Amino acid sequence: MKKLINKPENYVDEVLQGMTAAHPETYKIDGATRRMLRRPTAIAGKVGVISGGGFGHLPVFAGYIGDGLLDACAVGDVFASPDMNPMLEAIQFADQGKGVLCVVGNYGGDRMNFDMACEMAEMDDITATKVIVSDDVAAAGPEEAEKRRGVAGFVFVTKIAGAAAAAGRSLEEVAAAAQSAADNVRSIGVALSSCTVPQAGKPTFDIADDEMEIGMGIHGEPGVRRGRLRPVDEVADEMIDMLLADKPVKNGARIAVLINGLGATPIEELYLLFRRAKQRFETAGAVIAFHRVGNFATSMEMAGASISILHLDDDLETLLKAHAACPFWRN
Amino acid sequence: MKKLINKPENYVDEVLQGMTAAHPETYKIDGATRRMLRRPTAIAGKVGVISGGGFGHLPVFAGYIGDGLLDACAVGDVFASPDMNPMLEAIQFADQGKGVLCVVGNYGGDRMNFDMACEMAEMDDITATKVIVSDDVAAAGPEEAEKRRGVAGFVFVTKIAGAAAAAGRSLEEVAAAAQSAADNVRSIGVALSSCTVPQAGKPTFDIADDEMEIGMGIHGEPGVRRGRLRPVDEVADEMIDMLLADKPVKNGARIAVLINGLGATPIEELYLLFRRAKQRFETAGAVIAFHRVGNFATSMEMAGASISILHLDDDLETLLKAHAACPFWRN
Amino acid sequence: MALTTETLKLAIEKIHSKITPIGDEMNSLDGKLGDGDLGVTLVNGFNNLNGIKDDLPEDTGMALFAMAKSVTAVSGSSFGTLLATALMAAGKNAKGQRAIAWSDIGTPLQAAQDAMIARGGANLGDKTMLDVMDAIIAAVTDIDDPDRLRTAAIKATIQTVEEFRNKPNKIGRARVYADKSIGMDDPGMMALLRLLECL
Amino acid sequence: MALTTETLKLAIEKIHSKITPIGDEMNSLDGKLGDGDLGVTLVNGFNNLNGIKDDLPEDTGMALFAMAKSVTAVSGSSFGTLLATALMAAGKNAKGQRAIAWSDIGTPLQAAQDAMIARGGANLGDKTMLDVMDAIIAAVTDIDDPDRLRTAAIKATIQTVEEFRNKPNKIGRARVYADKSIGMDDPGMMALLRLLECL
Ligand SMILES: Nc1ncnc2c1ncn2[C@@H]1O[C@H](COP(=O)(O)OP(=O)(O)O)[C@@H](O)[C@H]1O
Ligand SMILES: Nc1ncnc2c1ncn2[C@@H]1O[C@H](COP(=O)(O)OP(=O)(O)O)[C@@H](O)[C@H]1O
Ligand SMILES: [Mg+2]
Ligand SMILES: [Mg+2]
Ligand SMILES: [Mg+2]
Ligand SMILES: [Mg+2]
Repeated sequence: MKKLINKPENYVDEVLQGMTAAHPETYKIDGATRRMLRRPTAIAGKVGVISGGGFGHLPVFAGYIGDGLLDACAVGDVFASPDMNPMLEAIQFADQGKGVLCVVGNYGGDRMNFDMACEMAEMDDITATKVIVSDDVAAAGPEEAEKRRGVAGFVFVTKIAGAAAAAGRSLEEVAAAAQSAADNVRSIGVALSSCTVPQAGKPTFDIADDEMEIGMGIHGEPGVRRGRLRPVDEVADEMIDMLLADKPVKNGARIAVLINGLGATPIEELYLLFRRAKQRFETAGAVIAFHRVGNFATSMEMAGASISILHLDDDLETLLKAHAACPFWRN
Repeated sequence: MKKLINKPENYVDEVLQGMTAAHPETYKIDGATRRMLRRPTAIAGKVGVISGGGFGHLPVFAGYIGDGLLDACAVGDVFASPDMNPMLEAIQFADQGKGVLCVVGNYGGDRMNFDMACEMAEMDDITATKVIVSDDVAAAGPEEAEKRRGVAGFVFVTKIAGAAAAAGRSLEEVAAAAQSAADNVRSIGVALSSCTVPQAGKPTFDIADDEMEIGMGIHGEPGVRRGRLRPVDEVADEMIDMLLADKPVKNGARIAVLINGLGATPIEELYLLFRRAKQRFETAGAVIAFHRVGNFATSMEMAGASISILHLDDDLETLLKAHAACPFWRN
Repeated sequence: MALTTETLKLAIEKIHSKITPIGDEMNSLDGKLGDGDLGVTLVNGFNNLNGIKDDLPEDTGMALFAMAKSVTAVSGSSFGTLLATALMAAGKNAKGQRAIAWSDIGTPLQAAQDAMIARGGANLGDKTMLDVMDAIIAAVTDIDDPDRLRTAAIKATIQTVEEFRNKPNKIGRARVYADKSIGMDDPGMMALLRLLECL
Repeated sequence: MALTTETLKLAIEKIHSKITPIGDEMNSLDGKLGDGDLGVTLVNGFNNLNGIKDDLPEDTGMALFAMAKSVTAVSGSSFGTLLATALMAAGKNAKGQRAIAWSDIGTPLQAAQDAMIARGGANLGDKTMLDVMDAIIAAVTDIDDPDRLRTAAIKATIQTVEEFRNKPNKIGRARVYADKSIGMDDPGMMALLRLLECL
């Protein structure tokens, strides 16, 4: 295991300490088990937006606490759902009387715990609802879309939810906007190398020096095809074909594109992916109304990348472009 | 070689195409050999600030074109100096009658070519001067400080030079501010894995699975010590000891700190480095007046990180905090 | 004879005294198909329960509810979440009762089972602890002696484990390795067996 | 007899016709201690020179200057930069002359050498092509026959290569491998030898 870390059992907590030391104006550690991260002061008069999930995906999840983004976030161990208590604490912090939306990746543990937390919150007379992000087209066919994992599409859904809340919308409206984003986002990844869970100490999966796996999940879940690494244009084409087959773009359709590095992929290579993706989406007739290239949803030292496409309507586009600011995102 | 690229010989040009496709409002490809990157339109009435160097270090060098940063940049092949022609083109573009400052990393080829380019510019009646960044304390002792390589400290020097130019200062003043930054910045890196030059096709150096090399250069130049990988706090301590031994901090001294990932190191680990660095610098009596944590000067897929410290005075602090904006930097 | 807060306290004590070896066994079983944390979940969960067992309220429903709350601290894993869910549902079901007749034990168990199905989204037949629960509920209904109850539950559990051994896992982490899971016992099922054996 | 633009043109032609095998040899030599691009630099450099050789101005100084400009396209490598620097300095030195007497050739060569030292920051003795240049300048001074001149230059070059073989490189990429460089010929020195042999 080749990591710049101290004891594996302290990994998550020490990273959180580093984050708050670096960005005290943005993040504050809270909660009985110190696993709830939140903004320093709650913003009154708006719907709260929170999230939570396993660690090792920075900026996902907790990194997206910020203006026009999340108010608080529950932090689990590496690749493991937080328990429901920090989720409940996040809900309690974020609630300002207008209710709380939880943006949740489609993983069993995360879903179940957010369910429990929302139930518990109800006992405190807090209305908390959930929007599930399940954007990974590799994880299941369109007929089983609800079984898809949540991957980098989380970023778009969070951005939309945060902007809707910041705009003063009601919980119902915020949830509807976030749900619309979740319904209209699709992602697909490609992995070139494994990550290592600190407590496990060895790579999560093996992959040969000349292999890639299209559709692999951000924890190393099996993808749709493992094969020889090919030129980036061909890799991009295979990925984009899957995205467009799953939800085609009409001529003139406006889309947002996220080219996301999984953690160990040089930014140079992400620009090569964007270069091809732009050609392909535009050839398909789409207009890229918004795009980002960088590391937005990672798997520690996993090499690889993902492409996300969000099919926009006017409201989604407005919300996506609305002001937001955190150390990892700004518009 | 495990890279998401097309043909190695097209690597640099295609990445530049991706960058300009993603950020057309910031970057424009220009020059006879398409190896001069520049802002879309020159800014009249100020000193020009440019740079140039080998490729494979994004955002260094060309990524830092932006407001309050660089006006233009010459782009070489991977880890190879550009020839003098794109440098001259960058100077010619950036010159608005007030002269041009070239921020140059201390590598033989870069220095020599910028010398030639400045000489040539003089024939066009353009005054162009050079500031050399040589911040790597591992590369030579303090008595041979002029032999030190330029590494991540480049980012601070560029920021200072860009801010001084944006503030309307004269070439002499801009050069003096940049020189002051260069004189007061120190860096040290640690490498955990090698990068691969696309055209070479295999890793630049070998390093065992449990080894690290303190002080290794961003092209794989030998460092000061190769040894077993240790906990990040100990690695940070060894690096910071070297930085402080080279240029101690007085009690109450104000400093800027850059925790920089080399390309394949997860952001989580960079926060662990910052966590320790903050403790150490503050224990030494310094006040961290400015800091950044992220990938600012990379070596493609090299794993590892560097720590840079800039010893501030009032002017440097003001310039460092002045407005700047590019896809990789903003204040 | 009936289930009371005192019974719950005794059950926690008994399980807690044997949880360390059970934890080791479950970690390695879970490690074959999953992430190897089932034992950690059990150990931490019963450590927490042991810490609150002397403060359980006399209302059996409220006692179950308190147990649920203390188990939520291990709800980061599926088993922990489902255990908390089950305890909470059983608690709601039994609220207001100081004792539940052994012969009525099927009622809160069924409530727990329903809640776990609703929360976890698994179906019967997916090779999870739900299949064991289902067999237990069927086996214990109308028995009013705790020893016979225990024997019947263990027998039902063992039968279910054997019945499912050669079927594939259809949910949770193990689903990814559905083929590999054929011939292997489901860790969650085995965990329930070991817990029952403690009583 | 004297050096004219015509002489330069002929020299370019001769070298260009043999540059491919020289390039291969220099790539592999440079690859042992450096980045293996010296041959690429030479091939590209002389391709460029070959492309402009028919358009060289008659003023020898201006011709050298034009050659310098066309070589700057390979100035990304040290050898290319130094070659461009040398040609530029020699050009400045010879500016206004239609011919340079062979016996005066040492003057522009010295100007070139000085400029390379100033630009590259290396010292004599660092085991670079500068050491060869120095030997050549000393050897050719006052010889006014081009054949004898060529022979003297080659002889001086070979002697210098041999003299430095067992010394370490002290500058450039090879410095990093100073120890390894002992016993090996410096690629830049060898490149000058091969170029001279073409004439
Ligand atoms: N959705 C589910 N519904 C019912 N039981 C489940 C479900 N998911 C997992 N289980 C049970 O939990 C056991 C695994 O528990 P645990 O190791 O805590 O899960 P994980 O580490 O995957 O979160 C499985 O063997 C299975 O019996
Ligand atoms: N600073 C210098 N001064 C003089 N000669 C140098 C210098 N640096 C390199 N050389 C010469 O150039 C040769 C290497 O050329 P080249 O391969 O183009 O360099 P690089 O690839 O390292 O930029 C060396 O063998 C040496 O003779
Ligand atoms: Mg498990
Ligand atoms: Mg688990
Ligand atoms: Mg070379
Ligand atoms: Mg070179």
